[in-house]
Amino acid sequence: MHFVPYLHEQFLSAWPASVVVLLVALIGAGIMLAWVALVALVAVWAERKVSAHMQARLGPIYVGGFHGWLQTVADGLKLFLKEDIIPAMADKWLYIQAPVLVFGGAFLAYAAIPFGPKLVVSDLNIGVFYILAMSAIVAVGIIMAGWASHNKWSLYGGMRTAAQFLSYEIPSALHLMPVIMYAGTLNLGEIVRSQETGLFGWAGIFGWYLFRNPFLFLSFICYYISSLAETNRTPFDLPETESELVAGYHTEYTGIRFAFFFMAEYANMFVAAALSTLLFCGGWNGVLSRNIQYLPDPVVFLLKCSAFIFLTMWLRWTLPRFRIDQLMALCWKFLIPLGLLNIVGSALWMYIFEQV
Amino acid sequence: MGLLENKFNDNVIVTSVDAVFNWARQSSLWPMSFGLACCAIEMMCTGASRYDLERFGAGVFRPSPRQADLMIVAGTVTYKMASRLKQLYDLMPEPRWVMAMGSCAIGGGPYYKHGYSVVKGVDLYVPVDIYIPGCPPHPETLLAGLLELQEKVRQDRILRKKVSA
Amino acid sequence: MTGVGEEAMDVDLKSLGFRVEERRTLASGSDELLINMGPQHPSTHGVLRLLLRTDGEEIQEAVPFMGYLHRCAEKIGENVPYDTYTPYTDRLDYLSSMNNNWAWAMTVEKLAGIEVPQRAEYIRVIVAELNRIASHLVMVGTYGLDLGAFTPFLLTFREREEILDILEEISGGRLCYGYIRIGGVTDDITPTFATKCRAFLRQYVSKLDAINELLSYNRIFIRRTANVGPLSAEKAIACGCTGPILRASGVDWDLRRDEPYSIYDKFDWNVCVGKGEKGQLGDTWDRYMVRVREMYECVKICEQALEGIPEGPFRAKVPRNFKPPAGECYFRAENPRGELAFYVVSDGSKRPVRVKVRGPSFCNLSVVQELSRNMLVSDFVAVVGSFDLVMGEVDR
Amino acid sequence: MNQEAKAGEPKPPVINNSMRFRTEEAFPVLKSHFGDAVRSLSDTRPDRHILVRPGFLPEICKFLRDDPDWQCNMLHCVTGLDQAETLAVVYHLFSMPKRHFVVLKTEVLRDSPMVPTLAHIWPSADWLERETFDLFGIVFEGHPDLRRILLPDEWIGHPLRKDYEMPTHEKLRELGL
Repeated sequence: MHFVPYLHEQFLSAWPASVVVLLVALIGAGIMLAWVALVALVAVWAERKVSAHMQARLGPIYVGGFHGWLQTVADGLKLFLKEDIIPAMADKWLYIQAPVLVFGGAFLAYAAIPFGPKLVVSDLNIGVFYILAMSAIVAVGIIMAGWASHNKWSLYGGMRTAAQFLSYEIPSALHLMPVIMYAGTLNLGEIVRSQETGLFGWAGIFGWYLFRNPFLFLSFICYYISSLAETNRTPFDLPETESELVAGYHTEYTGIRFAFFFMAEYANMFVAAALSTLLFCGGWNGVLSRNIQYLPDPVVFLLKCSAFIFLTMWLRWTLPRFRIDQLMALCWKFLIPLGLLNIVGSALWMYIFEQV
Repeated sequence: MGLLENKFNDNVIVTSVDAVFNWARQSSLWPMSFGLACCAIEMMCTGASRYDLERFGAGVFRPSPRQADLMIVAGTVTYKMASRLKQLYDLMPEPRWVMAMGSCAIGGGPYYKHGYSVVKGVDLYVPVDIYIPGCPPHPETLLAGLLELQEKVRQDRILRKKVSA
Repeated sequence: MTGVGEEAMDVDLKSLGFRVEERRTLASGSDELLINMGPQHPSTHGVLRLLLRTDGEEIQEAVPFMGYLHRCAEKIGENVPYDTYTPYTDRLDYLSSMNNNWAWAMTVEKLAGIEVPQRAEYIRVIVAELNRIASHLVMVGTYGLDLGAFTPFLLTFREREEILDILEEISGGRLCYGYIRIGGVTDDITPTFATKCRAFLRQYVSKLDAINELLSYNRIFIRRTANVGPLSAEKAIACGCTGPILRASGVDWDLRRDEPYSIYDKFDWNVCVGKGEKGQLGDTWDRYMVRVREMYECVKICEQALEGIPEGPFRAKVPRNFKPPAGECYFRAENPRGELAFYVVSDGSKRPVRVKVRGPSFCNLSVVQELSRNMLVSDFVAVVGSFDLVMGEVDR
Repeated sequence: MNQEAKAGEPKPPVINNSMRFRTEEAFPVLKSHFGDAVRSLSDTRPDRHILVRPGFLPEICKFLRDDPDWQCNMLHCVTGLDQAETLAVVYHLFSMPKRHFVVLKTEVLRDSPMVPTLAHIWPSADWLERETFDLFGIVFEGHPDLRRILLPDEWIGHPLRKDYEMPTHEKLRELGL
């Protein structure tokens, strides 16, 4: 971070360096927290509107006037005002920590997501690795919630999560490998920059890793499928299946704690969409060359993310749900072998056609 | 709200805070997906495309009572079910509301006279806020009941002291 | 899970209504888990309660408990006059009220030897078949919901609303009609009824095709339902299963064709039988698909009946103070869920001595316990959903 | 309409209601096989029934199920009846291959209503008998699991008996309901 020493030297030279670092981190965290809340609010509202319009309904329409745009605000405020119940038999400590951990995991991942060339809280050189690691924390939180609730349905939800998350961590990492091989870095900003020009020096859409070679295209599809599973979205929403497990791991959670789970789900959805965008779809690079890109970088980036989020919602309101064994079979018999194939295939492709 | 609840005299600040809180509550009455009998089908119809409860923010049917604000008792309550219904009500967090939908839930309905196992009104077990007549009520009647309930929620006093009766 | 002693567990299980032997097998520290599914559970379709004994995700046994909606239909039958009982039959299987009304009306007509005018018979067939479509639509929709697909549910309900509009126009009710009365129907059809019906039926088939594309032939859906919970024909017959459940098991049996009542012998249509296309015969997909295909046949019957409505009275002359002769009578009719039968004993007074309702769902449900063995929880939800239970009829 | 009408088996005559009861024909057959166990044929209209002694019920039913002339493979319905001095159980047996019904009835004393179970002959008898036990208090001997099915376990009395009194709300609350 060049920003911190600059700030230190120019304005706050009287303060110790550690305080300045802390200050900057806190400001960044605050902005990101507001951003996560905003993303969740908008995404929940969008989900309800999208689903409604797919089902010949209107969805929220009255709250706040214009197409019910305040609906999620009202929901959030209401959940905040609800009675907070901790079941008598629950494991109190774990019960309280679980939503914090789930939300924390989702929130921490935002630190490494670049919204533009310089727009990033912490420009980590191991960004991809960091985000994968942080989203793994979510799984721990969900398992904790399932166990601590002292509810058998929750326990089922937690156990399903354990199986599902741990399995799908592998393909989602494996399918990112070809991209990392191409870019030669784990820094997300660098990866995006490496997509500015692609095959034969063509810019724009041809630079995106998605279109670099057939293996990467396959990787992208597989990664997208595993990211659906990692964010608990239909057809992989087994941990919280309404018709089987009542509400899954958050069956016993009320009010604000439930809101945290709810927000984490949508926050995660954004992280998954952002990763797809950054790694495969050129990040903030538009469909044309950067020289003639008139939209600001963050807008391009967010548009792409929105498209992915919309796709996720579309799938959710179209497909039925998998069974747990089919889910596992898809992961172990299909996605993981393909992931290994893609790594080898991409490596060969690079060696033969691009002489890397 | 615990400590602050019903502690303040009316003034501009608490009145507007109450207004905002009540607006949030009335705009987001999540019902529990709890159907008992025939009326449950009409409740589903109300949630479905044509009547669309979600327009009023009340379309999020939660399967778990822990996350529900509103219990729509849609159908006949029998003695075998009544204790379970009471338990479900107890599981719901405050503030919570109950709608008795249909004549069975209101007072036994057509089963009042000869129905030995039918509870003659769900209000014998849980407090009811809104009664919706009909056997079964038309979805529009349920919507009207929901709007009535929203009006009731809107007039709730959260931070302000209760008006002494 | 934590800190529950054996005694506490014993009390816990006793309150769940478990039998003593099984309580022992569980209390001795096995890995099995007892889970209560219902009476309030999103996928039990009403107030059915299932007690699951599971080992991990696998169900060892599922014991159904019912009676949470026991509304004393049989006691009421003994205490009200014959015609007054019609609205109570509405509320037995509240998704197919017309069919219930009809079965009751035919039972009493058989008992008293009343001849129903032809016009009434045609109207009855039309409204009953429309109601059958509406009932199957609910099944298709809620079944999608059970398997995690939410949109088909709303699409089917939208179609159902169209049918309800038509039925509301002639009967005044949306769900419980009380339209088919002893000797005929309460009121003649409205002048616009036939055109509205035709308009609906014309566009309905294509809508059904769309729902099929969205749900029935979805690959995930097929993988979730095919080969799940197959029910053999022998077991289905021995357990008294009827209707779509029986037909899905490959038994070519439909009362409307094999034991025709009313005017069903005049129409040209096919009985839909499960063939085990996607998996074993009698699996969940078959049970689901039999209903979907039946809807196409209902459209055929409706269209033919609409062509043939004769002029004439819509109700036979039934005295206001109706007293059938003493005797007893058993009658069954093909309802959307199976064979609904009424057994009536009369002593010549205006109230029956005994009314027995043989609900199809009640007998169909009795198979669930056997089917549930060694099944995943998700599969079990799929199986219970495919039985399309209406608790009003199971508990009566 | 009936494309796959089975060869060699005449389609039943098509009338307004084509349910076929062969109770009358069954009576002499059963009488000759079981003698005194089969008491009488009722003269009720429109359906008739055969009154049998409860002790012989399982044998008669087994005969009706297994005999090639009758093949009653489905127990369609079990009905309890309160006939003032006696309680009765009515069985509607249906044969899917032969397409006919046979109606049996058995009477037991009100004070000791004991009827042998048919659950081992037709599995469907299990729940139907439990229901009859619940609502009439008729005990089915040898039933694998005779518990209340519709009413809660705490319930007192059998509501479909004619002398049953409607319980009050307070009384039921005392039972813990």
